[in-house]
Amino acid sequence: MVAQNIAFGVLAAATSLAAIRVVTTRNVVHAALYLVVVLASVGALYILLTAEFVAAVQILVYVGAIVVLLLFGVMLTKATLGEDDQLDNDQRWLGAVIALFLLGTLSFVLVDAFGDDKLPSLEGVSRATLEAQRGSGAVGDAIFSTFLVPFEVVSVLLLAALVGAIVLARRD
Amino acid sequence: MENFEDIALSTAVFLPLVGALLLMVVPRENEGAQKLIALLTTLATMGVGIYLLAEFDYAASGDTMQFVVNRPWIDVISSRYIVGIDGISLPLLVLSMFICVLVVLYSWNHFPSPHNPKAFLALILLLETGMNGTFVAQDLILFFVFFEVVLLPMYFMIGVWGGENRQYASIKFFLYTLFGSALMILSFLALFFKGGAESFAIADLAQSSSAIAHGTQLLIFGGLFMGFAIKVPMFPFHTWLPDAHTQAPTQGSVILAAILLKLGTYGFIRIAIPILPEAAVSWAPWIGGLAVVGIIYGALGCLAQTDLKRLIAFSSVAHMGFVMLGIATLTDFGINAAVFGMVAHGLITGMLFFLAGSIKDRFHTLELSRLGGLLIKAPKMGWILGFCVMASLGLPGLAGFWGEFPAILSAYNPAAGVSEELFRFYMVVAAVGTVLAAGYLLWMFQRTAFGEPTEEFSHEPIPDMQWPEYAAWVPLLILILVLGVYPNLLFGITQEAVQHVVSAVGG
Amino acid sequence: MDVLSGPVAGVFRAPDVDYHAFAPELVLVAVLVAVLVVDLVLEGRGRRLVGGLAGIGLLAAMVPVLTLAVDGANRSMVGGAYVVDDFALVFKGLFLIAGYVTMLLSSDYLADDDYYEGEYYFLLLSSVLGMMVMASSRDLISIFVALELLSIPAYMLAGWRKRDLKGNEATLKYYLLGVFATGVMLYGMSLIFGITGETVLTEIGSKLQGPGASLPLVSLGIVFVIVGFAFKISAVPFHSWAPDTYEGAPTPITAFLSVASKAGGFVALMQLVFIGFLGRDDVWQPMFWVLAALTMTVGNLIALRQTNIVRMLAYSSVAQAGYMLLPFAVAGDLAKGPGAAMGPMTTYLLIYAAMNLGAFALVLAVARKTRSGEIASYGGLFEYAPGLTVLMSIFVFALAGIPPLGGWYGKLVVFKTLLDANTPWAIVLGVIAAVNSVIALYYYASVAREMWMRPVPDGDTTPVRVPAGLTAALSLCAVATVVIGVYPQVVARFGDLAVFSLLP
Amino acid sequence: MLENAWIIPAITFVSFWIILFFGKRLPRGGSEIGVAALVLTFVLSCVAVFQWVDRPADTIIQPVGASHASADEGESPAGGHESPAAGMDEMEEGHSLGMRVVPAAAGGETDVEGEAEGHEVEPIRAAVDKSTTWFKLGSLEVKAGIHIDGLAVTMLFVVTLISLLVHIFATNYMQGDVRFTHFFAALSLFTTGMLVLVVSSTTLQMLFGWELMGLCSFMLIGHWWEKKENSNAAMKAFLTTRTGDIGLLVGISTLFFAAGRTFDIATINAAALGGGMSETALKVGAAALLVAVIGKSAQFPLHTWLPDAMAGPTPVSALIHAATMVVAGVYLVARLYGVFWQGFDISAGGANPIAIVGGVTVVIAALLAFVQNDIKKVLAYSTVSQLGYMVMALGVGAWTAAVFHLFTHAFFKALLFLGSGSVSHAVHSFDMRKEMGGLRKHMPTTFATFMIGSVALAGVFPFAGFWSKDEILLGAGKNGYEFFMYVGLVGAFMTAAYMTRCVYLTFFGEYRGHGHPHESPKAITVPLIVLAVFSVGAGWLNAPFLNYWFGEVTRNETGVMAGLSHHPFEIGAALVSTVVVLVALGLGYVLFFLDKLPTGVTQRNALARVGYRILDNKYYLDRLYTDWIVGSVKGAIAKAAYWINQRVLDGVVNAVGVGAKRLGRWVYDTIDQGLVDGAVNGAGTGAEGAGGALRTIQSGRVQQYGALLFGAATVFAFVLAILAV
Amino acid sequence: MLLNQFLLLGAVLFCTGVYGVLARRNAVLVLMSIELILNAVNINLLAFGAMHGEAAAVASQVFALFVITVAAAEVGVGLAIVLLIYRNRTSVDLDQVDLMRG
Repeated sequence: MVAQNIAFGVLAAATSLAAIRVVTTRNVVHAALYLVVVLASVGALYILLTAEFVAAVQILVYVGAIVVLLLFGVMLTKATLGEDDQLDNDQRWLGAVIALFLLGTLSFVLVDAFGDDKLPSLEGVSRATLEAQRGSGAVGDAIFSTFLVPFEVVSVLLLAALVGAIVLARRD
Repeated sequence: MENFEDIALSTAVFLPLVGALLLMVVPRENEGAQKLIALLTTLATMGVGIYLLAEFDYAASGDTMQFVVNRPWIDVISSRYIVGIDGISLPLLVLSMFICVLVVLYSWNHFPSPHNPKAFLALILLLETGMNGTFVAQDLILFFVFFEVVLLPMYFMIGVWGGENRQYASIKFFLYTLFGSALMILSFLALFFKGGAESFAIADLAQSSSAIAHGTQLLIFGGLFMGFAIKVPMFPFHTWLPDAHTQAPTQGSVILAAILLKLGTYGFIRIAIPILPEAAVSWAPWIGGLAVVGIIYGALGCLAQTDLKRLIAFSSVAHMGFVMLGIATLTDFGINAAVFGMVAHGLITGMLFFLAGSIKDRFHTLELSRLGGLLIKAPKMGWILGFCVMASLGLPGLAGFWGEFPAILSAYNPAAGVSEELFRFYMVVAAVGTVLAAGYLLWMFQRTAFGEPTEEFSHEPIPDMQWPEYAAWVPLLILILVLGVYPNLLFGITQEAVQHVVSAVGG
Repeated sequence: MDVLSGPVAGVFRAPDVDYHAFAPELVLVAVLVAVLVVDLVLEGRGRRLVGGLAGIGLLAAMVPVLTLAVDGANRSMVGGAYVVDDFALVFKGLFLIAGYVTMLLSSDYLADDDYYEGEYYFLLLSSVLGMMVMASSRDLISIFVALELLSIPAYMLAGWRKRDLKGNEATLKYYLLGVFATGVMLYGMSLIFGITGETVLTEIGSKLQGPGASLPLVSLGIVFVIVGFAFKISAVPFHSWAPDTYEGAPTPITAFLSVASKAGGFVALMQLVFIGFLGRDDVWQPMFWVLAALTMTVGNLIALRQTNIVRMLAYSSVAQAGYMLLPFAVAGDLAKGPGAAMGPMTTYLLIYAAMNLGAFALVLAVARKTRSGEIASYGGLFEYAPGLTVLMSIFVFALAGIPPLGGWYGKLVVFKTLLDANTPWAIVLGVIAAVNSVIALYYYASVAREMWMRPVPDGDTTPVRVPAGLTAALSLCAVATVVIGVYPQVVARFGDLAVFSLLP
Repeated sequence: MLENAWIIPAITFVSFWIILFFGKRLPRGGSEIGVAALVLTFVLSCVAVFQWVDRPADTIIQPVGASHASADEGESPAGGHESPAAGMDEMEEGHSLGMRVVPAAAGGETDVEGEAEGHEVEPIRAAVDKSTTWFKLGSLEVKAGIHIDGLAVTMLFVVTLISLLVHIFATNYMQGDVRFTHFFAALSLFTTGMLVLVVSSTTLQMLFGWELMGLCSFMLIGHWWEKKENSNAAMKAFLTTRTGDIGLLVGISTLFFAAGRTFDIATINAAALGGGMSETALKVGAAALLVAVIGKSAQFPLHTWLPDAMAGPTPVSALIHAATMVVAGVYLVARLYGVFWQGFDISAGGANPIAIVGGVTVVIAALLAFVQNDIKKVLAYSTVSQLGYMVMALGVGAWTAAVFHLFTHAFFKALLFLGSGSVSHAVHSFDMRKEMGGLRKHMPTTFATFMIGSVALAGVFPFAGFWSKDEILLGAGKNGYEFFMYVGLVGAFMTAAYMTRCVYLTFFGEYRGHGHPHESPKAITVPLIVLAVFSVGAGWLNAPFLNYWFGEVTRNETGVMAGLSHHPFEIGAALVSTVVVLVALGLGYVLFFLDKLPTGVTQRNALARVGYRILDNKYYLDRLYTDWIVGSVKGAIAKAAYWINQRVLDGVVNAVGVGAKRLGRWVYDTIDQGLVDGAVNGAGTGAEGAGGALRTIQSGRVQQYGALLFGAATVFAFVLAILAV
Repeated sequence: MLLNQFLLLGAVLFCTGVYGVLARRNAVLVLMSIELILNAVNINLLAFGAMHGEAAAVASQVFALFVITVAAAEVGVGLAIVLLIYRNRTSVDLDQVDLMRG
């Protein structure tokens, strides 16, 4: 229990700080690297939440694919690779105010709603049961039964995104 | 066709529409055919009107509609296609048909720039459908639809064939009236819901309206008032009128003055008062007050004008003030007078606008300061103008008198529950208004007809009356005189129905 | 038909699929794959073929919609997450027809300017597919995915004019704001899910009504979800993308966005609000009140100042969305229950589709000659294209709500709903709406004024050649607009049908 | 003929249309139609007169004063009139006064009560009433009909006769006029208007006739509308009288309701006299009608249109002044006398509004007549003054005298106007000072008849004016209105004086104009002679030696019910007035004939030279006259009066006109265009402005849109979350 | 572990992302910020899934997977659009993309 809490503390700190660096750093490439930290920490948090499969996908898709894609984007758009003072616009303060106000509101309602609610402890539950109940198998079953429609739809969605992105991004 | 009675009203409404569609397929170059189609259509519609006049049961009690047709239309909102006429609608319906015939006749060689007779005549026919429909509709939603149908053709008529400032005038007309009808439709809906009526039929709503709380009734009446008062137009909602009239082509002005303005007053008599009699009693002093303000105000406005057409337009504000005063008394006298006033104003002011149009055709201006000596240049037209001026200022023996005098008379003794003192004061003000009316009309007549023609026209040949003008005007002039001498022609038709309306108020 | 219930631990059982219920979507999927394949095989030689295929596909998908409608049974699948009922069918029909009209508008547009065609149709069909799915989706995940499917192809279609800077800008703005809105919506959905532990709307509905559900967190969740779709329907203040995107996007796509995509947003909102958040009118009613009032007013006021016809129509469609939101704002107070607000909204959407598509079709037709989107370029249209002028007048005045042209009935039923609610707030909203309809008239009429009353700006009065596809689209829309106006019963019926059968 | 008297106006009405449509094609421009129609109506009127005189005086009416206590026998006055047997659309004849009409045969004993009260109740001729339903207004059936009694018959006779003579006169006088035909058409219509007024049985019909005359006066005064002054005068006449018509409209409305929803004059009178009306309604009604009379009959202070109306052709002036238009007001009072009698409580004596209006008018107008140089204007002011007499007479309760004066005045005033027309026909001007003088030699017939007219107007025994004026003065004195008797005397004095001046300037002295004036042709002189005969003899009809025949014939129900008393001729009073008139004539003679007022005249004129010498010798007397009498009366008072008249009264009238225009302009500019329309346009501009302001939010920058999106979402969330707490 | 630990972290991440998309001028950085937002959503979903028992846990994971998938598609499309713009403007500065306004 304590270990989990310590892990959470470390990961949460890493996530928050890295996230803040993502939106404040003056170096585009650094931002991408901080993003990797965020995504990886979040993936680790998923494991804390017993969602190992999602954690794996997170690492694979996000860190493996999306960040790489973004880095390609950075390169292709010939962004300054070093420090760049032009990365922020002049409504920074407005953005900050909105973000802080939003954070305040969210924190308030979250605390109001859940207060000290604890996550149900899974200590006594066996690994196998957990796996059967909420493991990747269960998730897979659900996707191909209950969530069959969204799944099929997402396939079309990916195809469309692919086709469209090619048309838009290709040079002609 | 065995049972023409059943389809007579629908024919009267939709025949012009058919004519308009026919016009669409005639090639643009073939103007003769276009005119002929338009004329035949209006004549055929008028024929239906004559049939209605002949078959109408004048002795029937005022609470029954005649030639009723009741068919499903929009079930979802409990609105049905109900048409029917009584003694109040009949004269206005026939007037509308009649004026349309004359307008088409007059158009024969008077197409305003940019010409295009096809579109122009089609718009007139569309207008006729809307106007006829409004006068026969007995369902509020149907009424609303027809009430609005007239907007578009008139908008285009003013905007395309109008004078220099036509775009401003047309949009003003459009926006103003639309504002009124938006409030009006809200009130219709409120009537429906607050009273819990079974349908939008006027008869149903009249029965259910007593269930509405008095305060709410007042509010709903206020909405109806705004909707109709703008159309009338009553002071202070009148400012669209002078612009619209001044800029509209002659035919548009005639239709506007003769029929469109009547839609508002008709709405008061047909809808507002029978359905909400109690609220009408509470509102009457305000309506009456605005009416007499309108009478004086319209007259003062006329005195300030330098343009003949604008002057006539402002005179409408004053004349409709008399009509509204009559309605505000909520008595049988007053409402009879109002219906008479509506018809009379239609004939007389329509005629005045015809004249203004013909004068404009000849002199290319309506500036009073540049006119003069019409009696020398075109004596027949000049005397007809004089005749109309006299009719307009309410000379006994001509139609205008019967709209004015009984209205004044009725103001002496308004319906129960309405302040007598106040209305007697209104009566005096209205009587003063008759003098002002004489003032501005004679002044106008003096400036246009008397004296020598101004320098610029003194050597220019000005043709006198031409056949389309005779054809269009003589019937009007005769009617003005006949109705003036024997008002029973109209009172005889209206009184039963008016009695019924008044009975709702308890008078 | 008992379809699969929730996930069952252990043995996986392949779900029974009711193919009849899925038939419209399956047909579409087949067609869009076919389009892609044909385009690949023919390598751009069969442009017409591809377009024809797509159009036929849309019409073909209409067949199962009709058979389902005739069948009439409500088909509820996967635990209520996917439902085919009259509501869904009415909107599927609408999406298919709107898609078909867009197709008609597109064919000559694409051919004229040499854009990618096969991919265009493919994306368009994908988007329509997303909408079809949306109409039946009754759980959060399906709604989310359907929303993405209808949006993402639309993002890209908006930028189809690749070399055009405005086109780039259109797609960028649409995309970014769309993603922002999605983020907000997803956050909201996560909260809703967190409170109820459910994704199916009916379950959410019953849980949110229970005791202890009046948490601020619930309000926040509902607000965030609604914001996501308020973006989609371009309600003020989430409308800001719409004018810019509409202006920069290819005009057929603009028509599609303003009609089909907006309808998709409304469909989702109706499902969420009237099933999922049914008991929480304390939250959404005030929100919709403000949204509706703002949307109408701001849309109309800014539209007054537009000089570009497409931009003006964009603001006009913002304002129209405001009228459509009105029933939401009073739904909780209706005597017959909140569901009674759906009929008017559906009715309005159907009418709006006809007249707005018509207006954009006309813009396309005129732009073929004038090559301009400025309202001033419509000057004197009546002189050389009287037929188009009459049609455009029909469309703009229908949008303005002048009887006997379609739009009036939509406004009427919406007003009727307001008065039915019979609360002071409803009346105030009614008055705001009434005033707005007058303001709106001004800019609609100014288009008519330009066409009828102004001279031709460049003096060029050669007639406008209108290709067959466009003619078909125009006639379709015009006939629908007029017929609906004269005999509103035709759409009123659909409005009545489109009410969830499972409403309490 | 009595029952069918409606034919008389109908004939002239038809004649109007015939002349209007076919007149130009007829050989004599339609004048023959007009004259023929008038001959016919005149003959019919004469028949009516004979039939009326022949009608047995067999109806006994009880004076109200006698039966006041028993007046409330139950029925309302209206109910009494509308007998249930009344055929809906058929002509019906009936004695209209319902309950108070008691046939002599059956009611022999009813006059016992009356005699007990000291009133003589003599049988009178029953009025002929016929009516038909005109139209139905709601629940009310409005009748149109004729009410023929002595008053109406008298007027029929006067109107048709004068009109006939005017027509004949005009055939010559107007020859060669551009609008000869129009002129005759208008004359016909004008006559129609007056005849309608005369025969009508309801106030509504009277309004018709009344307004019809207004219209015709407009057309005729503005006959030569090419000149702006003429059309201005026409407008002024129409508008001023129409201002008075406010009163008529209000009065008719008031009486309509007060008498129980009826326009019927007999019923209204009966109701007024029988106490069937509220006192307030009566007072308001009477006051309102008085306003109408002031306008129409050119009473002070609305008299200023009448002199301007001289812009019309002279025959029209004759018609307007003698038999139509202006006397319509007097006729109205006489017709609705019950209302005035009760409303102003005339029987009480002292003073009342009608008498005051009449009295003031008598004096003011007479003063003004002094300073006119236009012969027609002298006559016009004289008419105003004489109308004042009549109104005053009605005000003091001398009903018969008023009607009688109306009767006699018609002849001599028509005579004078036609005479002036004859003169102007000769000299082509109306300016007495510049273009006339000494015409008695050139135009003997005109001179002779004009002289007769003048003395008749001045009230010299035994000419017509003497008798009627005498009756008025007598009535005023006897009915408790002594003050007005003196007013009348003053008026008589001045009348005689200004007429002397007028006659002198026109016919005496030397001719000052151009050309050679000569006597007018027969068509002009014959009417003059006919009128002269009447001017001499008409007054005898109510003289003691004919047993007050006129009074007996014209007596009607209203008069009897009101209990009007008739005062027999008194030689003393007659002497007083005669002396006054003679003094005035003498003074006038001295002033105008002997003084060399028009300088230069004295040098050429022998008579004037003699007078001059005499006056020269009596220098102080001369000074007295010139400085005091002339200086004060003519110079100061009359001038002041004239100044006031032109500047104040006429100024007010004109200022009202100008002011109304200015007000109109101001209202239009400021309120209509500025405020009302401004508000409308302002709303438009405001909307556009708001639209413009809102556009700035649409900055084009995607991240600002994003800020809006997130910001709005947050605000919504915050507010609604707070609400849920 | 408290539920709110995760939720508040999610909230922080979400707000950081919001700040990022509003304040960053470079389009690619905006896309990165969007990922922060979507990750916040996923944290929420999985935390709630852990809260509500097994059915919800599965649903939450499925939901999160779909979000990740869609996020990938979105980033792909987003980058295509950014490239498109870059090609026409040689800049990915969002402040400059303001041809259309008002």
